[in-house]
Amino acid sequence: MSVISEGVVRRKRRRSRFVAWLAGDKRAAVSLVFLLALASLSVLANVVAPYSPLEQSMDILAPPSAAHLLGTDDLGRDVFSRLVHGGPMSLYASFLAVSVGVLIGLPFGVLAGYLGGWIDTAVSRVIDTILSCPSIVLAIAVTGALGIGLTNSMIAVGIVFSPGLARLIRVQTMIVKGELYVDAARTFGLSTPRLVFRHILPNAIQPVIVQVTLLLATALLAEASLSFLGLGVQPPHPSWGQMLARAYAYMEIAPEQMYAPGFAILFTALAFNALGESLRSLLDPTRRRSD
Amino acid sequence: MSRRTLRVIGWRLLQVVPVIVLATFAVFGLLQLVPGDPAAVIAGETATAERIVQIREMLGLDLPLWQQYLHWLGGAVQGDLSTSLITGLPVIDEVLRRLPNTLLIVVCALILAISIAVPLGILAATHVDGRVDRFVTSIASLGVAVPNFWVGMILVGFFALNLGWFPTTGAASLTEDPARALWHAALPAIALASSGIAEITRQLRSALIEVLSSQYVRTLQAKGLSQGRILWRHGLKNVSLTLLTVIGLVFNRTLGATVAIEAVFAIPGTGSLVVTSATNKDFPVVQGVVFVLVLIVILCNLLIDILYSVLDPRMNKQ
Amino acid sequence: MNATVPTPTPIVAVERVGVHFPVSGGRTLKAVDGVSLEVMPRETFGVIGESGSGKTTLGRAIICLEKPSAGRILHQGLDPYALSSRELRRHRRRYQIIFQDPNAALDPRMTILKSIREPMDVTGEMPERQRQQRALELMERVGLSPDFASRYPHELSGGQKQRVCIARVLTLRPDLIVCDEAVSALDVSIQADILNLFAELQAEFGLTYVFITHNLGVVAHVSDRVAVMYLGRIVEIGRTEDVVLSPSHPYTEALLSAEPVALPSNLRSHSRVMLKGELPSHVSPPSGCRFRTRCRFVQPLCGEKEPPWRETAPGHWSACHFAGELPIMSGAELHPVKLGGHAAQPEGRA
Amino acid sequence: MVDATSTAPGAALLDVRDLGIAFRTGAGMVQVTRDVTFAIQPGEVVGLVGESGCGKTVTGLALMGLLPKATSRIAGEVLLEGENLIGMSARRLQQRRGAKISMIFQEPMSALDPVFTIGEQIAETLRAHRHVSAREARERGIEALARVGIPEPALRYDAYPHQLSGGMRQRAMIAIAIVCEPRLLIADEPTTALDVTVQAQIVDVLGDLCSRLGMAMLFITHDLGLVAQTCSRLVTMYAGEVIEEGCIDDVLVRPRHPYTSGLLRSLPALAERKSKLPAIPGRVPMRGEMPEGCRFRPRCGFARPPCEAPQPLDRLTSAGQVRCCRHDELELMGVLS
Repeated sequence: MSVISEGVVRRKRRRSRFVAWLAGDKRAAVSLVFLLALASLSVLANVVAPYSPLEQSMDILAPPSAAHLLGTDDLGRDVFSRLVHGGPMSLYASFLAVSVGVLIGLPFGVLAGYLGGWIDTAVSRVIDTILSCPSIVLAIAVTGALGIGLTNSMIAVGIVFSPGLARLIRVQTMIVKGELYVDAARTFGLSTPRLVFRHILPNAIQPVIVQVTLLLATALLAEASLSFLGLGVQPPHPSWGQMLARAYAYMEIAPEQMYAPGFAILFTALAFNALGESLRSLLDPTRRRSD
Repeated sequence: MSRRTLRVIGWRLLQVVPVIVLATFAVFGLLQLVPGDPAAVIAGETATAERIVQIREMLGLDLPLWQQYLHWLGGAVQGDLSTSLITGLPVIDEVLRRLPNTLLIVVCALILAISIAVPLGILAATHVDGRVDRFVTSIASLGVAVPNFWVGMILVGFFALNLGWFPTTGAASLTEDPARALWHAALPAIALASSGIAEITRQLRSALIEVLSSQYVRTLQAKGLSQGRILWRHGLKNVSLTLLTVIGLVFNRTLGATVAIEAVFAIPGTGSLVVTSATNKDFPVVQGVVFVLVLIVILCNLLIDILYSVLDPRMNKQ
Repeated sequence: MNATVPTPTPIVAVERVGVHFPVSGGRTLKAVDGVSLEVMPRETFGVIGESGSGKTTLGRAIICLEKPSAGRILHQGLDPYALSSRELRRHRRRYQIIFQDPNAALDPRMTILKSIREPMDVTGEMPERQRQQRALELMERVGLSPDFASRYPHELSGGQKQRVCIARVLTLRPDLIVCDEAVSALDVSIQADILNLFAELQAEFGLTYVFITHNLGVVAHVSDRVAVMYLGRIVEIGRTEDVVLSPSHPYTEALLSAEPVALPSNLRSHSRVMLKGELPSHVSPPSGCRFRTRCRFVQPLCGEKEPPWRETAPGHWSACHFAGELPIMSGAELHPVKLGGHAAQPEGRA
Repeated sequence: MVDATSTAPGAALLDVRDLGIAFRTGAGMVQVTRDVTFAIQPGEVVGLVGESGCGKTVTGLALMGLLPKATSRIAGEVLLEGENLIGMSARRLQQRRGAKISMIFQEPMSALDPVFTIGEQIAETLRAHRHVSAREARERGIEALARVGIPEPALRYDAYPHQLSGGMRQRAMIAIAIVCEPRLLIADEPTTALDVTVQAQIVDVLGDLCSRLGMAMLFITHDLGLVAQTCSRLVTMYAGEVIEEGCIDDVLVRPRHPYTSGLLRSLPALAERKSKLPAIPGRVPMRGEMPEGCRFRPRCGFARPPCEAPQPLDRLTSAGQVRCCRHDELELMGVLS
């Protein structure tokens, strides 16, 4: 193959690897399809949902029927519509929390791992300390300080994620920094920023990608918990966790209300986790040998 | 215990000190996250200027930051975590009154999780890629993804409301009526344990698989030991270290997860305390709860470190 | 520039260099401790020692990957650490290294071509097209088919990866290449191929090598001069044939004796020097002569005083109190390596 | 160290016949070795040599029955004192391992269980095969440590692996392997991770043990020098096949297979200084793309059309074997050019 077509070949190879990955891991494929469907549903929520999520009616706590696929809640709002409108909230919350976590964790982790010495010691101690606090409790405390609401509570969750991510990135950076190819690059006269962006980050980032995928599930569960506790999405806006809270209040009358949002959370979290696990085994260096 | 082990324990104790100091910084710093004037936020939108000034003085917010911190620290060292803005009662009393309820369900959940997850993990690791393994790993991935409090709700719906075997809500004191306390704690503990079981099973499985495919297990096979002996003597002792780490992690997570569980079962624990006080902006209480929980986790980690140094001869190397 | 100088300046002069690392308990590990040597242009300078002798650290110090804690290293009379960090980055490109593990020395996420081009890409002195051209030329020169250009390191064998590393280093037209166990990880048949390549490239590009290895056969084959290291110090230094044929330090004797040679039993030497015990701690090395704890000739003096350098033959130095006086076995008795035509062979050749 | 002329037919201690090993991988079954045939007489030290990936370690593991059953398929026979180990029940095999046939490995650090003392690991072997009291096990364990040259064996008995140096760990590993005085020891690159001077000590200990216990040894290595020094016979493997076997001194001087000759000639220690080393061109074929016929053919300077046919392992009159159809006509160079 000629060198000119290198880019094309690489792109082709990358695409075939992607296909091979999904073909080899059905669970990952199903998860990816599910998440893509959820994402498009979220974008098209207004079109898909038969009712406005906030529209109340006299039909209170109705069982599922043709008019209301999943019945209605205590204020007569269509549960299916609320479920569909809760999707974008949950996805937004997950991605926000993880982004905040990466934005804070990544620089600190790289800094501590690359520089070492007392900076590393200091950062590591802070990480240890924050990790000593049960994460949800800390998230609640931070939410309380920042002010109650979905965005604030997810920023709080992100802050709580950041030390774990920082620790992972720190270890990865330290590993890659000790690699011979980094030494080799130094002898070629690479400057430190170039070294970090060209060699260290690309090689350190893989486990972070896996962790981020897994954290999306954790963030989703955290959002559900916080909204359930009334610290996240504020009524009347729908979110899965908040729907569970309402369903719980009327559980003795309409116990079936708690299934739809619960399964929505469960399946989405399962999908993120399955994707993360699949990525992990895909990127596992001990397995890559064999291909 | 050898002198070396004692020295390691002493060393670990020393290392705990800076973490606790940092924890006081972090807990104290929580208030600094409040956007704008904390006193105004705490007082609420409708508060009068006098009330704001009053709160500012009460919390010492008019002092320089380092004085505020020292003041808070001075109190904390003597066991005084300030007073609640709402009730006016000492925070420490309220926390200590509720802590047993929380710890009871957490410890029950942990014991439950360990006693279910360890056999499951071993079973899966010894049947890698077999049907048993696939079943166990599926259960485990379900356990990681399922919201704890939803499991609690389902349990309440079925066992408490439908069957009436357990009380739906509330808690009882373990010292006054142990049987009733455990009866109340059963459902919350089961709900809490779900993610712990999953986590411990997964980690134990992968750690045991790694040990069983290690070079030294090959040596053990080469010297003619039976599979059973390799698993029960060498496999478990090597894996116990991972197990300890995971248990520490799960303890921490479970302690956090109780917050939602306490809400489901209306248990008067620290979790519900932190939620109500965060909602009501009762910051001294929030700080107090967080501080006490951090201390508990730090102590738990210390215990695990000590166990570690007893179990793993390599840790004593310094 | 040094072509006009009548006596050539050494490519590298190592002057009483120490490389120390802090270890737990506030102590220091002196990986290299007071080492001096000079490497002349176009020379192959061998460094032999066992693990823990400090040979790799010394190699890394020579090319500024490790900063000396004591003493200094001069590159053609110039102290690289006197340069600004910008100038150092430019300067160090002429001092290169080939590592033992070619797999670890290549970024797994870069194609072969990209890896080879990287040193040229760093400065961007040449136009892109020319860089590409030169990289492909060098690939061919080291015996790699251009097919490999767009492959990734894990698709190549160990020998091929080592060729990639060599091509990559050559793009910089270096003055000196440190070969740190560069052939140790390779199979015998490939090792021979790479050694041949090193020799050809030296003639072609006028390279100077510092050849670090634990393999006596390799070092004796390629080096003009050789230094023997033990516990962070050089114990013997001289022309290869002198050191191998008539070692004057007891440690060199033991090394030569321990090296297994593939010769039939009637040609193998049967008098062997078996070294007792193992390497002492780096953190608290023995007083006086560091080798005394394992030396078969040890005297009370050895524990009291550090041995001075003694010249047993012109250019052949040994750090032993009794160098030249000990009944050390000759290379012929110990290790029948062939040297410059007059092969050292014991009696009773078949 | 062991009499080199012990090739008389009769009761071989170990008789390996047509051993073929295949692994199940993602891409189906992959044949790793085939037609591996050689024998070891009681008390004999045999070297098994080849470059990385030639199947020598896998062969060693197969002899011990240590290959994972789920992912490997083994054909042929491995007769240890007349008993076929292939297809033997797990329980009976377990009784042979450690008692009659033992193995030591390359990395003494990872091959020892880090959380048990050396003593516990020795005693465990002993008690798995012999009925001894705990006290007797300790005595015999200390004795085994002394036998492999560990100073202060009673003290080291209670040490953990991480407290020992690399050389000491390998000695401890050997002590574990020989405490039941097996008839055959398989040593898989036992000194590769060690320094030359320590290697010399370990090789010495192994040789000494063989002669004192009358134990046979299969010494797996890539180092021809080590084989020359320790073994009386040499088995060479290439690309999963045994290609030559013979008395070490004969093979070194007059190899019968072009590959063995190439290996010997490419050793730098034996070539003229600074001369061009006679390297073997090309590289070992990948497992999936083995050439038809002689597997060494693409790299062989002597290849002729007959080499395209599968090569049988021919018995030689000089009590050896070679897998080359031209072995009669070729005058190949050995270490003495």
